[in-house]
Amino acid sequence: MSAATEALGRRRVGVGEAVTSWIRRSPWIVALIGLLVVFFAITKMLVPNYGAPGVQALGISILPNALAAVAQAIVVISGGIDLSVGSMMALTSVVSAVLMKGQSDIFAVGVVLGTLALGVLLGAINGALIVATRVPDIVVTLAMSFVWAGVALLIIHTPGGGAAPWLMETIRGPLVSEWIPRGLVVLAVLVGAIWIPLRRSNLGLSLFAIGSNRLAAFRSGVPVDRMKIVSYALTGLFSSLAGLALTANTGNASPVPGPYTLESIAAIVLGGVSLAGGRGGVVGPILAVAVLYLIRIDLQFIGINPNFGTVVQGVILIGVVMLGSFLALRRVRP
Amino acid sequence: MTSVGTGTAERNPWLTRATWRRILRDQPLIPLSGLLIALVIVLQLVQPGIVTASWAGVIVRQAVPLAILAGCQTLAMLTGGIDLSVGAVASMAAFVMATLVNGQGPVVAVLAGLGVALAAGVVTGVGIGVFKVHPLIMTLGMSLVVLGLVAVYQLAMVLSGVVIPDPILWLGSETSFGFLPNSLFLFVPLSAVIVLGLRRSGYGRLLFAVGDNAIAARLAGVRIWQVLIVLYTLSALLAAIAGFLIAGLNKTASPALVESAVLPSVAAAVIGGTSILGGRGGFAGTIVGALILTLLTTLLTTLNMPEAMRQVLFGAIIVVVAAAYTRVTGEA
Amino acid sequence: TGTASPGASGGGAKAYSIGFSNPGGVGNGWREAMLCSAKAEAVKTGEVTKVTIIHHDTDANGQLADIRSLIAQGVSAIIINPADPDALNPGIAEALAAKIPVVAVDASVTAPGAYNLSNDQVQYAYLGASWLFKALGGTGDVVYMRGIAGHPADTDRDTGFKKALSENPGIKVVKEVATKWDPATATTQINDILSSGLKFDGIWTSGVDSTIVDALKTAKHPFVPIVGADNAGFVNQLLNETGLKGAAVTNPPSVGGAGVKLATQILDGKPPSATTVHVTPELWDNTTDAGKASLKAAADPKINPLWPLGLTIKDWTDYSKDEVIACKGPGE
Amino acid sequence: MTTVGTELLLDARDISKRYGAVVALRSASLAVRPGEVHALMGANGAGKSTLVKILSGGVRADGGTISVRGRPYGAHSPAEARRGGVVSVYQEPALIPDLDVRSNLRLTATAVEPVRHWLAELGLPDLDVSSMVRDLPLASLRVIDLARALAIEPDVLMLDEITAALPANLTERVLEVVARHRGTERSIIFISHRLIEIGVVCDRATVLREGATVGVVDVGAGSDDRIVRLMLGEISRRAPAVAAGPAGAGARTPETAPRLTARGLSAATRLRDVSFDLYPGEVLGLVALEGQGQDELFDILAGSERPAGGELLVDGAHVSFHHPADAIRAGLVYVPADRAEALLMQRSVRENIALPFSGPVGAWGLINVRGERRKVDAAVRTLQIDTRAAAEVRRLSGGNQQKVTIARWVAGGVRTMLCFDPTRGIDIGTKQQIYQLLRELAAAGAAVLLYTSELKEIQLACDRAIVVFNGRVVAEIPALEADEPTLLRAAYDLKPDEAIPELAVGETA
Ligand SMILES: Nc1ncnc2c1ncn2[C@@H]1O[C@H](COP(=O)(O)OP(=O)(O)OP(=O)(O)O)[C@@H](O)[C@H]1O
Ligand SMILES: Nc1ncnc2c1ncn2[C@@H]1O[C@H](COP(=O)(O)OP(=O)(O)OP(=O)(O)O)[C@@H](O)[C@H]1O
Ligand SMILES: [Mg+2]
Ligand SMILES: [Mg+2]
Repeated sequence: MSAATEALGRRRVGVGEAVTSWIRRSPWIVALIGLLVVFFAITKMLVPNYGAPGVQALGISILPNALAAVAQAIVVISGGIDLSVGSMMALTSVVSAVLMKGQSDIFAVGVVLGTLALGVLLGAINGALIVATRVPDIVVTLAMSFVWAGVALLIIHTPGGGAAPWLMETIRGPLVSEWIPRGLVVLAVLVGAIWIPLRRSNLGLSLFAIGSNRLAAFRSGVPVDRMKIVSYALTGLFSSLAGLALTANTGNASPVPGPYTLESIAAIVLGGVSLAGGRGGVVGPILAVAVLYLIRIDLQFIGINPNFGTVVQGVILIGVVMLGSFLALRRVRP
Repeated sequence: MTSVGTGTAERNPWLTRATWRRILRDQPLIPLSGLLIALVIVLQLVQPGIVTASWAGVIVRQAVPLAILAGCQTLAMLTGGIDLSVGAVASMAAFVMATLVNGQGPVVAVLAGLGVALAAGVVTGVGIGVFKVHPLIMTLGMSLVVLGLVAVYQLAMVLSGVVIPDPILWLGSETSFGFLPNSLFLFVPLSAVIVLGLRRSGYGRLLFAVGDNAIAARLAGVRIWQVLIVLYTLSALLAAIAGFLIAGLNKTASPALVESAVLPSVAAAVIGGTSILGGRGGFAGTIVGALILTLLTTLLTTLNMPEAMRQVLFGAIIVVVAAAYTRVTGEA
Repeated sequence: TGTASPGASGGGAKAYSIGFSNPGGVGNGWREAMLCSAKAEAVKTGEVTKVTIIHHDTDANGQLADIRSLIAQGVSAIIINPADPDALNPGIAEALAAKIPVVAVDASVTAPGAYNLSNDQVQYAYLGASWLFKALGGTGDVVYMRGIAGHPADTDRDTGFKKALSENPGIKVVKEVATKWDPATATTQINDILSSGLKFDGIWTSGVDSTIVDALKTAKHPFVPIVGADNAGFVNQLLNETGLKGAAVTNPPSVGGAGVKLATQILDGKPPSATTVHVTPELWDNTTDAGKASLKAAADPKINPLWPLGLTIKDWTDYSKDEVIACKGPGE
Repeated sequence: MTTVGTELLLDARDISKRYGAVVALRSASLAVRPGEVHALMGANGAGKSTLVKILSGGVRADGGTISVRGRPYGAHSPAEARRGGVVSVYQEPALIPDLDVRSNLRLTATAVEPVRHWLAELGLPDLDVSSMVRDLPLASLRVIDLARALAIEPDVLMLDEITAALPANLTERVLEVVARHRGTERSIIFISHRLIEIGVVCDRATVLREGATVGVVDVGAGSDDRIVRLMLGEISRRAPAVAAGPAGAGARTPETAPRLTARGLSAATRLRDVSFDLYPGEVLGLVALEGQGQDELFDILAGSERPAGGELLVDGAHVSFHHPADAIRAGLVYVPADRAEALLMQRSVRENIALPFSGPVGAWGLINVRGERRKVDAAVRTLQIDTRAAAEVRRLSGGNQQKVTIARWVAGGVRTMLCFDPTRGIDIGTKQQIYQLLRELAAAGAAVLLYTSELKEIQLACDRAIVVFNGRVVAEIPALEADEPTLLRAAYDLKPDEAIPELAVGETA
């Protein structure tokens, strides 16, 4: 009894302590924020008048990639991987753009909701196939990436469709201050409204559980197969959000998938999500997307031979992960 | 009381479905060859008269480089890894080789092609083995590095010409006796070495061991970093050989020539029964997997499918094949 | 802000900085040549102090990000090879609002205020297809090898091809494939077509040409009339392969340099009267003397066979061929 | 002391289960009365764990009937079984490594306070529920698993070798808590290979042999013997009685040089200063409570970790290991307790045994198949490994798996063997074989270091024992004097006349 009260007493901590404990528990995110600051400083050094417009460009530019990274993070945390994120983005973007073209604003709202439902459905199909066939995730989603891209191409052969003006306005330009890009606000709202409550719910715990140890999760009473499908459905949902971001950003849709799948994997790994499942979050991957973006534009600003730029990006991808595993090793051995 | 199920205890254990499954799992070639034959039959039905010796030669000639690249994936997948850099490395080896023939002669050119692949493989292996970078990330990063470097190299070599030496043309695109692709003269011994090596060499054993349980392998005295460095170096060299064959087949080389074969090489290894999770698989199945994929592509071309439907069917068929295979063998 | 843009600084001498966004084809000869041409022309104008090139494989959305980052960098003018005719409009509008002129090369954009300087891709396909259909005497079976399904240039070319097709009712497309502008994919496809025994009388290819001719040779299939692009390897074949009838349609990568010239003219306050400048494709066939003369004039056996030959455009580029091959921009 | 109802709480009849060609259960029956602690006994591979998994919904049976409180019962998942009042603590922890303890409890809808209560009862009052599961030692996980199960207050609680991985002090607490359930409304099914535990807490025992129930025994005086005979069937007569006394005792003469010398070894955490000599021809026992630095010591000796300080000598020469391969080259081979750390589960017995042969780069070429088969077969014979399911080690029972981990080193010839609790969760017959083997190795000149969590084993297998407490060697005791009370006192670093704390706690609780 006394032990219990003592434990309760120990749990009562101040805000400052909570922050320090969060920093201690999330060194990776702290490091990413540090990197972000460093690259901002470098950018500012390279282009002295880099400022609010640059930040706005960042906000809108990283939105689709960040949503794709969130999509990938969710499924990887749950012990899977989804190589069809880019194709689902193309398909949902195409569907939304084709349906929205020339329609009223109200109709466009319906299209947006319908597109999200489509994303959930696509993801759920991926998940159900994995559960039903017992074929490894990476194989099923690789194959499905062809299927979804093919369906997008069946719908339109060439870039087309349109986006409702309000949708385009939602992610473009500043909000309140010229330093706050709407794109980032939208991202924060989406993640805040979907991921954070989810993560705190039993559903979220179950997702982490099946990613961490399937057998233990099953024995703890988690409906493992159902959760797997849910995790893919959530990935589909965020992929469709990313697809909508493409539509909103460009005002139309292309049936050819962009490079989002592999970039999302790079981002989640840099963002501290373990490819083995069970560990990580979505904030790290989003920060990683921003860091990768800044690295890319810094390379452009330096005026490096663009082909060397490709080399440098590869080196950075490897280097940051290497640094991460090095830090992780140091952390294990105090 | 409720009955939980019906017993099968009294049946002869040698004839149960489980026994069949085990046989099929241990001998993945049986169901895979069945599938291959089924595809050939379908093709013959779709387009009567297509199946001839020379046709088979064309299929095999196309499948051989894919099988070699899928061999890279097989080796990596046995250890629980993957090698997404095979496309970039194969293209690099072939391109470096082809641009050096005019100045340095074919022998130096081929050695240089192998040399740059070897260097890339060692770097990849060190990254994965020593610095413990996840293979997916390491090989993805390496393919960016390699592609960028080759693009830079290309600009310096615009005037050097691209020449594929005759022996490589002979291997890559010519046939003997009217139908037998010459690439088999390289491929048959090569695959014999790989198949035998996986079963009968200490190193082959270690690939399975590392993929099955790296901790156990370490405790048994295996220096895993050595195994991985050699693995990714071998993979790069195999990729270079595939790159040469593809250059021979296309009679040209370019910095991204082999990129389109990367995802099919993963698919071929998977269809061939190698577990992407490590510890189980083999090269014989991979060869059949590469043949199956090649046939599938041919079938879709033959059916005159529009690109969109081709993609849908390609993906759907991979899922169906992998699922059927899993169902038949009872293993993921 | 009070600081002038880099383009306007530097007192009396003009010191423009030009941004160039190219969203694809790392390692692809045509794309690399286009960028080299832009650099070489930038040097020649004497007004450009810096060319910032963004060159990576991405989509329209990614190119939009590139355009925005060029705006943030404060370049004097932006040249784009657009991934999409409409999708970049928001970014172009932002650039124009920031008083940065935008020139689209190779394909066109629909944004009002942007300049388009491009090869007429509809005309490109129409010219070649018409020649082919005429060479076949107005009747026959044709293999149609496209580029990337969904790519704007491919779409335009399809329009031109279909237009020629509608004018030649005797022509039938017996096989349509998407080569993805990838030689390896195209080789596989033509081999599948050849081995399936399909009968055809002519081939129209969207720029992947020399490997197709090589595949016909390897399969010992008699040559059929073939249309390709002005790639070094194909032009050589047209001149040297006995029995090969064909035509190369020009698709000059030097639109890159032309774009730079146009941009400096705009910055100098001397914009052209129309915002759309078409570079008219030429057709060089090896069945007429005029065509042969053009082929001979263009041919350069030293150049990498997958590289295009149209390295200069009369009136639009001022550099020499050697300068574009050296690929040096201002200050390099 | 025990009030046992007449109506059955759980009644399982003729349960059968087959995994491929392996028959795990042929015809197992188990009848549990309310308020009893019912032992489920059987040799390794007899099917105990399988039966538990079936009863708790983790695995589907092929045939048979189950009823709970007279009502038909058939759970399809552990969650469903839990709702039906049947909960199991499995042999492996069922906790999610990447969640903290609190989240794990939330996942199973278990309130934190009762779990805290049970944790305190079970000897872990200070456990922080916000610690990550992956950071906790195995013993704590077992206890948390148990506390969680107790907090659910199930009708039937099944404990599959709950004590196997626990140190003596925690075992004591667990047994005490289990014993408290006797005569209540609830029942416990208790699996352990330690007969002494059965004698202390169980009312009745059901014995399985080769997947079938071969008898039900009322626990009491003389029941041990019956259980063992039922368990082992024919084999029991073959099992040699090593207990007669260490065969190798005194084999070491003073002038022999030590094979292995540790001087002042320390590791960053719990290991502070350990020195000892290990001589050829002896089995040296190492005794310690949980977490006294023994894990770190073995990791260092096996070349798995680098020491923070101290030195290590093999045959009088200084050595420094950077990798297990270095230790192996110096003749130090390591048998870990956790077979998941030692075995290639999807590979054959042969490949598992031959694995160390392929390690060095020089051995990466073609394998001498015949030579390898000779060595492997000899090792399989020495250890009497049941090779019916030899194609994949994961199909072997735990005991046979453990033998494979030892056979690996026997096949290559042993100079120095480091065994970390090699008999954890192994049945008596197999244990005897392992003791016998260690003795034979020593007799042939090998040096063996044996850490064991079962104090009884010291006298059965060792020549002498050292006791480690708080990262230091606190006592050296010859085997003849190393009875359990002596060892336990030493393990707590107590004077010979002080009382052992657990026993005191056990009495007051
Ligand atoms: N998943 C499985 N696949 C194949 N065989 C299995 C599987 N699980 C158990 N077996 C086999 O079933 C038999 C019974 O195993 P079980 O684990 O129930 O034994 P046990 O009585 O718990 O033994 P131990 O005392 O070693 O824990 C063994 O022969 C084992 O090899
Ligand atoms: N570090 C660990 N992490 C997780 N589980 C562990 C760890 N160490 C031991 N275990 C598990 O604790 C259990 C106790 O060991 P035990 O020897 O009883 O296992 P077993 O493999 O089930 O053998 P068997 O059932 O045949 O007796 C084992 O199942 C073992 O896998
Ligand atoms: Mg068991
Ligand atoms: Mg056991």
